[in-house]
Amino acid sequence: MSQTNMPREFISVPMTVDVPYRFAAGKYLTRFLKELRDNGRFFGIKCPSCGRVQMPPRIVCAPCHVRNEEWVELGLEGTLVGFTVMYLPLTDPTTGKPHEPPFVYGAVVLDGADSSLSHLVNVEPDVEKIKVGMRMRVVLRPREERTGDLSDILYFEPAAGPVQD
Amino acid sequence: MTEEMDYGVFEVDQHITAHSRYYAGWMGSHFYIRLRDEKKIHGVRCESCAKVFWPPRSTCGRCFSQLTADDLVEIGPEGTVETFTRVDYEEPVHPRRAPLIYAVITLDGADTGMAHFLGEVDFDRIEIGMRVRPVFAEERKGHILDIAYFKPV
Amino acid sequence: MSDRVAIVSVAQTRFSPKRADLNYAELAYEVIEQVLTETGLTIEEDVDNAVSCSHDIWDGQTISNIGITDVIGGHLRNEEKMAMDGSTAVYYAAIGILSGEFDCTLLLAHTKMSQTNRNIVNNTAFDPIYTRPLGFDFTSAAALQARRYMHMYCVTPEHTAAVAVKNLGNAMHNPAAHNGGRYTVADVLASPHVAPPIRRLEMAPDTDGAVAMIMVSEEKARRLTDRPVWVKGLGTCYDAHYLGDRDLAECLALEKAAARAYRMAGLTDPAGEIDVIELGDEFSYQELLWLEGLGVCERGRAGALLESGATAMDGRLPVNPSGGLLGGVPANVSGLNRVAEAALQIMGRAEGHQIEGVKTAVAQGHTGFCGQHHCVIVLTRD
Amino acid sequence: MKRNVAVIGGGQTRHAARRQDVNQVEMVNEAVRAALLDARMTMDEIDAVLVGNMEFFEGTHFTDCWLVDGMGAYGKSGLKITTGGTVGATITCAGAHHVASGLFDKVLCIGFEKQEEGDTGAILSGVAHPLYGRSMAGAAVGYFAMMGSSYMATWGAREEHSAMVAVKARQNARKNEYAHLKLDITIADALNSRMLAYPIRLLDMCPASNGACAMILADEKTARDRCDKPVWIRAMDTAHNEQFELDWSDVTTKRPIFSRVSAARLYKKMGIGKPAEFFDVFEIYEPATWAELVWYEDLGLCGPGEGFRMIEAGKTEIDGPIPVNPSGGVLSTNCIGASAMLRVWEAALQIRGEAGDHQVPREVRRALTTAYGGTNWTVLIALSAGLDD
Repeated sequence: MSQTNMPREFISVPMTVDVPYRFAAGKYLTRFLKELRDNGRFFGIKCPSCGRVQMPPRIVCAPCHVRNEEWVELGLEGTLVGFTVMYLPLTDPTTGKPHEPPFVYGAVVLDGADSSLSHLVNVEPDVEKIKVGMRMRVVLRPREERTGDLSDILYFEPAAGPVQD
Repeated sequence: MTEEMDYGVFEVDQHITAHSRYYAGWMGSHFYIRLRDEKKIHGVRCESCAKVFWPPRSTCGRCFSQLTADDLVEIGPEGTVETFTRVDYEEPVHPRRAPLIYAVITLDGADTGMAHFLGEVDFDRIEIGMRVRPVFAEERKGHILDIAYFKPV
Repeated sequence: MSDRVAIVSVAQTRFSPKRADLNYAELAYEVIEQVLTETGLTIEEDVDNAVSCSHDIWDGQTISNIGITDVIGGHLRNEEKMAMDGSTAVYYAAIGILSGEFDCTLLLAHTKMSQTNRNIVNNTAFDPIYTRPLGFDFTSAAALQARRYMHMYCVTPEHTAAVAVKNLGNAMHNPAAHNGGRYTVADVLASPHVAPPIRRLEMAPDTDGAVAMIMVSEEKARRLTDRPVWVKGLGTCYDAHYLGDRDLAECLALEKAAARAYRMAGLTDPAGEIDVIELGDEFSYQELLWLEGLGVCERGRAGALLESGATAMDGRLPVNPSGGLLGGVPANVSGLNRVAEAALQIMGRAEGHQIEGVKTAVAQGHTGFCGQHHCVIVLTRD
Repeated sequence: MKRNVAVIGGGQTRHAARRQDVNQVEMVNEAVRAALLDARMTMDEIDAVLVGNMEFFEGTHFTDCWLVDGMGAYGKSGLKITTGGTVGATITCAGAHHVASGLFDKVLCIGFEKQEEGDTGAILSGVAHPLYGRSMAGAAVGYFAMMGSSYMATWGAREEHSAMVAVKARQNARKNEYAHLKLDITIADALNSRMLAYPIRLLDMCPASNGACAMILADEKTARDRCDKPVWIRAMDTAHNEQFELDWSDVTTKRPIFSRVSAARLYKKMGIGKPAEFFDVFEIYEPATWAELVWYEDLGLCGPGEGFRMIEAGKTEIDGPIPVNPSGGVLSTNCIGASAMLRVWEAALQIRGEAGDHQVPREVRRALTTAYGGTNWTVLIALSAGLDD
């Protein structure tokens, strides 16, 4: 490209694309989110073929490609299976509010489930003090603050019990 | 299996909001600088197609020729209405309140049209072939709305 | 390896203005389960490819085929999303089978128009530098095309209104459609302008729904059914982007896409050889313009063809016996639905709106505003 | 495939964080012109144009319809597919299918991303399910951080090992004139870079790049007539993964993993027993350093838990026995929609012996490429210099 093609400045057009949605949770997530919001309970769904208890509940067990139908209530405690200490602010895109770093973000498998749930973990952000296999419990917001979203969970916190393998 | 219970429907309102910035490119920047600073409208001539295109572009879509800043030619400012419509509904993506009168206008000297607004005109008196000229915005910033609208000549 | 590709099963949800009870994966599974049950095929044993069709911005999810990976059988398998109209998904799935790489492809298109605002969504399809800031949407753009076309080819408001009368009437006989109704030309012309010359009854309504289809190689088709629907010809073509870049009364891309599809199918006299057409009438004028682009009449003669009754359910060349998009079919799903309806006509299973003796059917779909990309599919039976 | 398919030309832009001199149409056009020049072909000769990018990353719907002039697609057959980060490889497969079908002889494939124009943070958080996880949507970094901590805890690797990957990528990039991050860094630099999410540091992650890649695929007759060094597409395999169960971050998982399943299928199709010996070079899609080590293992280049020993021993350096990402990889250049196609194009350049300063210093006849995107999705493509290879 010859130099004469270059203009003396590059013009740009700023634009905010703002698209509104009204999402339907659907049959499976509606029950899950309403039980969480109204009763503080967690439910998984069991595959009739492989027996895997999936959370969140969903219509099909993907590896088996069969319809899930059996609801299973899960524990409010579970086991930490992975974690990180976040040093980046994590902004909740649905509210625009950031979680101030550093904080611990971890994946917990609730008792009775085969799936993990990733959320904040309320422990000191020190990798030496956190162990995969630690027992965790869910801490929920008070009923009146819950909306039917994973943000109804405030965080996980350590629970009594030996570290699991 | 657990008892079936009617949980009804659950709907949640959310937005996806993305802040973008689109670069006009080197050819488009020439166009916008001249529009902003000189109130002049340019198209680009493709020699091999013998056509003048608006908006100016650096590749001719028809023959794939590479075009340069030397191929820019001033077009208009007057032009001819090729088609038009009006919308009375409001949408957040509209730059101004309805009703909006849209038209495709082929500027004199160009072979392709510009989609833009018509203003200062009674909708019922607009017709295809009507001659129009641009009304430039007072404050121009290198944006398509540096042309406020076109009005009948 | 296969030289021919067949459609062996199709399923559609009952289309509806709003399905608040289901998310899009659940909506999709309704139809996926139907085509698998009907054919007895399984993901594990039979299906070796999946092509979906929807759009992130419609679904409200980035990489939105994540949301249907489970239900379409994409786990640890091949799945790709056609980011265009659903007709192009058929085109691409057929090419995959013709390549010898795949034997059995599950297709899906889904969209819940009710969950967002079509004008905001469609505004983002206009180039951001010259056109989008003006606030265009597909209705205002279509109105520019409608007026130009009507002006250049002497098409009257009565012609476009008669398209709506025909298709809304046909939709009454289609159990999947939700927008059918008995109207007169006067009723249509009395409905309010949305963007003149387009009136309220002349545009496709917001609709939620999904369509699934199974396409297979010739060998597999022979084992599955004695009434396969053959994909005999296919063609696509891109047109220019900007509204002013082309005379909106013309439809070069459709003419080229149709020529490609007809050449492959060996169709030399489309008007004489095609028994039924399902096309993308997002707006009533499009049925006339696209018919001309499909070459079943001369330019400017589609209005007269319609007036002659030829395109009616009992005419010599029925067009959109399903009621078309005016009858209520979601965006994006529209093209897969056109092909599905054309296939049902050939299978003899177009419940309530079957045309007798269909041997050759043509489906057309388009992407973008004013037909920026067209896809034409020719279907036949043995 | 019913017909053999070859890459007969390709090209890429110079990738960068800022490309304010071009719009998206012009940026894509640079890669298309480079590909045509490389193939000594004119746009008139192209039968179909296929394009992919991260859908809506730049906030534009039906991007293909806008880019039509730059792509040269006006009046031509074509389509746009999206499959997240894997899309550049998906488009390559789509091109191969087009040619193999017998309906098209010369197909132009394009992948691109102009990340600076869109809102990467907002659009990436949209990957999470809107009602399950979006409010908690961590950046991709959180996922790869868990992978890193799982890898270290399980196999005894240390942060130094990921730093070695970070250094290899950026040092290789310095030899690649088109790469974005050409950094003359040391292991100490990597270990001292800003912590993002333990153990992922700034230099463990890919950048946000602007750029495009284009390739021309052709049938055997055209390839032999028109191209001195056609590079043959020998096998392709795609594996997506379910929406919610993302086991790649847990190196101890017993469940089948997309990467291993896909590699096993591809090797079976080709009858390959020892991939590390069979292939002469690898171009893999590593969005984070730890993923490169896991790829070594999942591709069977070494045993489980031995990936970090490979980098420690320098086996995957440009001049090592198993060169991986001589181009600098995704850690050095990530224009997402182009990234997976760049793997294929870089592998093709290696086979042609035309990779320039980052050419592997030995004969390259066979190459394997990977892609990564979505919720653990991949596309593997095997390439060779001859049909007998």
